[in-house]
Amino acid sequence: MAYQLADFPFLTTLLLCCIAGLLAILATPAKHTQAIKIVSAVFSGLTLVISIYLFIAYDQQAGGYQFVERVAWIPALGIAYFNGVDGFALPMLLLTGIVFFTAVLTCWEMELRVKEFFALVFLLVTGVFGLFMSLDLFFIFVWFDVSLFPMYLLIAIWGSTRKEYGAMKLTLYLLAGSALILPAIVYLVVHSGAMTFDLLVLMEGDRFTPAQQRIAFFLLYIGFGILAGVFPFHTWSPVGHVAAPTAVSMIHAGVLMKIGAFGILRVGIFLCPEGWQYWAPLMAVLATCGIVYGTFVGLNQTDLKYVIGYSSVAHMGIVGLGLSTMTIDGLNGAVFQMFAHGIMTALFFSSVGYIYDRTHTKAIAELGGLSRIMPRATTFFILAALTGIGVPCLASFWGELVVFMSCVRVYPVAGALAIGALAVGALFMLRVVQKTCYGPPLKKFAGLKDITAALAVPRIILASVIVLLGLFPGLLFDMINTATMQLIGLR
Amino acid sequence: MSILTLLFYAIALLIVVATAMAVTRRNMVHAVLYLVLSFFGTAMLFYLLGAPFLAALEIIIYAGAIMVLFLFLIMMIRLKTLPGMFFPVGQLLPAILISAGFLVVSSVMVGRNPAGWAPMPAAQASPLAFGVYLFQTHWLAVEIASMLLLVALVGAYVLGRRVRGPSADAREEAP
Amino acid sequence: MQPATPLPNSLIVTAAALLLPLLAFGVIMLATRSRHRLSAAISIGAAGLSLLAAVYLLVQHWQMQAPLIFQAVWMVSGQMTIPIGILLDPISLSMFAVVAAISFLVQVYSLGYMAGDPGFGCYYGCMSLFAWAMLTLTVSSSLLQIYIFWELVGLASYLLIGFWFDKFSASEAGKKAFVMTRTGDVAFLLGLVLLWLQLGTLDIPVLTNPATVGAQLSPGMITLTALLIFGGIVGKSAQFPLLTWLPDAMEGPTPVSALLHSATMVAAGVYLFSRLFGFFSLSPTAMAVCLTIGTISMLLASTMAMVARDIKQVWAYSTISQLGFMLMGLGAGSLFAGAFHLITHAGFKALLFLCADVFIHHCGTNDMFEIGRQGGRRLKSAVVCTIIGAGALSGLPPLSGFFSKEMILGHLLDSGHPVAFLAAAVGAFLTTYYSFRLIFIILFPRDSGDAPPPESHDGHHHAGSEWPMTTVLWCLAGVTVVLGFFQTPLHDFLARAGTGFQAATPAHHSWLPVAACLLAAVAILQAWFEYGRKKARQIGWVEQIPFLADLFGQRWYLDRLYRYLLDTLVYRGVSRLFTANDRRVIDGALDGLGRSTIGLGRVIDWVHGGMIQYRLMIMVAAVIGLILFIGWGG
Amino acid sequence: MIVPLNHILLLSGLLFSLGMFCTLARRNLIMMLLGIEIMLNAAAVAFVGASLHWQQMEGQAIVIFILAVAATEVTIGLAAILVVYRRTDSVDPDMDAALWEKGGSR
Repeated sequence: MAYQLADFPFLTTLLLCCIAGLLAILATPAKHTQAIKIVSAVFSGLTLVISIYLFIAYDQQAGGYQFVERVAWIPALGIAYFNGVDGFALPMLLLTGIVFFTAVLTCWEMELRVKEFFALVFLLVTGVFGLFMSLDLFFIFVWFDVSLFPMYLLIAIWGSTRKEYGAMKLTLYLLAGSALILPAIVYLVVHSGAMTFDLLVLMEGDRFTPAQQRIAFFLLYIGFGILAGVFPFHTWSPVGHVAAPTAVSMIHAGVLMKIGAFGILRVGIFLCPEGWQYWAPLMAVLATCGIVYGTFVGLNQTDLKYVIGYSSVAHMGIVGLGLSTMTIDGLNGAVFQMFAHGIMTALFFSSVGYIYDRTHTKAIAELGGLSRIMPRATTFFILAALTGIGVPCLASFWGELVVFMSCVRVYPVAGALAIGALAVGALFMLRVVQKTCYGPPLKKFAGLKDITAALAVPRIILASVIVLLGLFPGLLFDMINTATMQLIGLR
Repeated sequence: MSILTLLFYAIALLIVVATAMAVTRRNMVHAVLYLVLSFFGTAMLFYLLGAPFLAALEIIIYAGAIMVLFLFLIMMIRLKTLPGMFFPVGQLLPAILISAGFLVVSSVMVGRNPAGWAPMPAAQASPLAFGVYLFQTHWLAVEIASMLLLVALVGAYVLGRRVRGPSADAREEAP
Repeated sequence: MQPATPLPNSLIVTAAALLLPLLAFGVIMLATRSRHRLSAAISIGAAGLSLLAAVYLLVQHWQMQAPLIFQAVWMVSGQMTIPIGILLDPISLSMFAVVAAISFLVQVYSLGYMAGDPGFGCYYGCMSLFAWAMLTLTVSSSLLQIYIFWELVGLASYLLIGFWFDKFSASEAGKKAFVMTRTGDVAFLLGLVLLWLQLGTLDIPVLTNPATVGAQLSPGMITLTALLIFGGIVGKSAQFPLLTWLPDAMEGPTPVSALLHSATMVAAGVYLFSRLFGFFSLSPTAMAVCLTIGTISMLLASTMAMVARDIKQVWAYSTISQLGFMLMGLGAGSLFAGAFHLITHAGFKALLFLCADVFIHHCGTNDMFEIGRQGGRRLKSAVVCTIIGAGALSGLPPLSGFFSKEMILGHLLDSGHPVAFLAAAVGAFLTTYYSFRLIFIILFPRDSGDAPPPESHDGHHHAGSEWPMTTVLWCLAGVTVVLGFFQTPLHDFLARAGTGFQAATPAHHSWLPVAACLLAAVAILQAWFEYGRKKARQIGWVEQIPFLADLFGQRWYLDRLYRYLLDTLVYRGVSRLFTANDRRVIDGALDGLGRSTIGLGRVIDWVHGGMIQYRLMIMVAAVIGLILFIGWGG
Repeated sequence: MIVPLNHILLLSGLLFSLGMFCTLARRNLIMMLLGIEIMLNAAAVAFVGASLHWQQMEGQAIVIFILAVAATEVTIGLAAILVVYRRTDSVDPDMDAALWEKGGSR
């Protein structure tokens, strides 16, 4: 596939922004917490600005890979520092930028080990950005692991409920995933007939026999799928989300879970289309299970964050369903849903985080009447819940709609079940909203303050993105469409 | 069957019986004494097999020095309660099995060597010849062995020294 | 689509009429939420301008020959193009005008009703959202667009029903309304997607064109999709079996109920049916189902209304039954009868609810007996308006309901569904009976005498001024009185709806109006006999049969059944099963994996550590193995 | 003519097994050490027999070193047992870590 090298290495600049932020945080003395927060905000803001610029500057008419940078690293093994973005990667970069910036702003009031916290978050995000922009299998794997391992510390040190358990569970799961991905990548490279990790070279021609593709795709699907919360490998997700601190939950549910789906797309579907075709029914079944299952299990949860964790399982199920349809619309919807879910769940976790900070409880039974006490904070919460239900004019509606439309065509039963889960999904979200926000205001929460303007900023950003995309889904769909058309057209 | 052969079997029987008795005694002093008997038998065996110098060393070092060291220790520590003789069956059984297994395996392996079944002629290595041979061929090894013994001496001293620490004192005072 | 000549002007007006409420919603929610008067002014201004636009459009296009369509591509994804647009034809125009008028009037009315409420600004914001969603729904050009705004209507009603969310019952009712209508919407969405897959488009003119649809779809598929879409209508219009949310929705502010019941939420369902009438009429099965569901709902709701004591509940049940009536009309094959009844019903039902609100406002209670005792009859304008509204509801000439009801009855008679006709007659009888039962209870209170004077005003919202409320009442009453006489012009207008409209006017049964009037008179007499006359004990005949009273009072136990099903099947059944599966099986398996790893580690640790002799044993065993290996192997 | 080498080796094997049994099965550190001595002795017997068999003095020289190693091992071993005994009041090899900790400073 032809590409043109970029005049200016924007992508590397984006990565360098993260690394520079990390170094700047490390250079700042730990006691100046305010300075550390400002530095973090500035650098994360820079990444946001760059990712927005990239999104706008991408030439949608031309399509393909743009802003490409390539430096050979280990020529003998065919490993190169090879970055480039297309219509799949750009929304993800933008999502990461938004969630990263807002997550940093969300923990403006944090006090415990601020320096280490932000340093680890920057490290994590570096890996995420790297993965989304990399076109080299080796680097994809490296970035994948870079983004995983800070997670353990972030949860185990700054977390809450059963944090050690959650952190350990999450880490083990994800490492198990990475243990499947590496053999798959090596397998592909070894059988490619060309000693290279270059994704674009590997994509050319029919390098792999269908049998090889099936093996590799299965490994990649399970390996990345664990991170994407594919049923039945999802149980780390609620536990991990509950244990994680707010900002980490936001990044984790908002971005890290997308890495999983993106990995399936970028490595699995790009390299093994035949394997994709072979396993697509399985993907559809697991995704449908995830949707139905996440929704029903979420109904019975008593912890606010568990509820969101299970809703994430259901929503990522929709993404998986979209990927399994093997149609342009399905892929479009899946990627859109990835973006929408990232923003929505970030808003969700930041609102819940605020509620938890103030009330010191996440137990649904102990909450109530918050709408009277903190109307602004709960407005964000309710907005996120409505997005989760799939109310039109809010972002995730479009993703769900397009996925369902393509799914009913390919897998009518799965589509019908997934649509049916919508009704239960409404019950499940509204139940939580009712129990926490509505009802008479409780005396024990009477003195609590509503969200301040400074803390509202990240939530407002997230909420406006949700509404903007809800009203003008074309902004994102046009971008994704360029990549899907090329991918499906190629086959 | 010569007299030497008969002597060999008699000595072998003595060694085996004495060792077996030593291994199975509850009282450690008895065990040591049976072992001394076994070592005397071994010394005789060495003489029979043409190593008179080694026979002497066996008595001096094994039966004399080492066994006496054991006796010293046994008397020194004055156990209040003698530990159980053997382990429970759970451990005794594997131990017996492994020992018996070793016996069987080694016997079979030994038996597989046809050259070993021919009776050997008697011979004698005189202490002089042995000494010359040892110091000509293995002088370095002998020096190293002496260094080893020196290290053992120092090590034993260091280990056996009473630790002069607060906790050790406390333990001594309040038994 | 080729834009027709007069389009640009109409388009701008329509777009403005649609966007103004959205703008109002945005401005109120973002900026002026805490400034009550300003918010109300913005919202009412937007609604008023929309109304003006609607009137302008109606006048402009009164003589329209072909529907006007404007469509723009909103989103493209692969082979899928999602358009958004405006479809102006007689059906949408008339509904547009009705919605704009009712929402304007209700908003004006709310000025008095909601005055002093802390959420005043927010209330007007939600009202604007509601108006926007419903207005856009009426002029939507594609089914998908209808679905989108259909959901938004549901959202707005969720917010408004649960407006006083301090009360548990209010938030519960909001949730119930949303979830139950959502259940129907699942079917709707499924039908819509199927339809899209078959046709490749969801434009309403295509869907309602029998030639194209019949050519591209098999009859079975038409029936299937029609039934699925009808599922959405059942949910939205609170028809059997999804009817129990509507009575609960009374927990919201009463003007919201007025809006919800007359022109927006529940009307959306029937509107959708009339919108897709051409499509539905292709499937006789769907029409028969529609007729059956309408009949069942009508009868069920009427019986429930006969024993209700809550004045709002009575009107809520009557809404269900009237919607069932409309569906019967539509199912019998007459678009005009259904649509006409929808329009007249919008007027008089809003009137009835607002009157009920005046009573509640003054007496501080929802119980009609209590209202009577507290001297509800002294509220002259409310009483007169209620009588007008109830008269229309009962189909008394010359009020609007008389004409529309008589149309439907006529069609039922013509269409050869004698059972349905009889049921409709019974329903009409019951309707008249319970309406006048309510009126007589309020007019002739028993064991009162020393009721506190109505001036005491101990209702909880008394800060507002009275004039907006009474003005609105009289406006609506006026509409109710005169609307019936516009039957013929309206019919001519709607007849121009083009495709899918069956212009067949029913054969005039001259005896039918007389019979209907007689039936109503009998019902009134019975109500009078039981509740009105001096010696009446005010216990209806139904209440004297405990079984029936219980059955009707408990809403035929539908609510209980749903609650039971929800609790046992969803919460205790599937959800708990899945949760247990998650904890025990999946997590258990993985934790077991973890534990067995640790156990294996222990075993290896035991081999490597612990007592010296174990290590020795292992070592010796290994040596023996080594000997064997070398001895035999080598 | 005395005996075949194999008879000596069998004797040695028997002795070794007895020593091994003593080491593995006795619940007493001292006796374990004793068992090791028996095994070393068994090895010495085998070497002497082999020396006779091949008419080489190499085997006898090895026995000298075995003696040296045995002496060393016994010295250090007994000293160590003494330390263990002082810490734990026991010569039972079946000690858990807690018993060791009781002794305090290490």
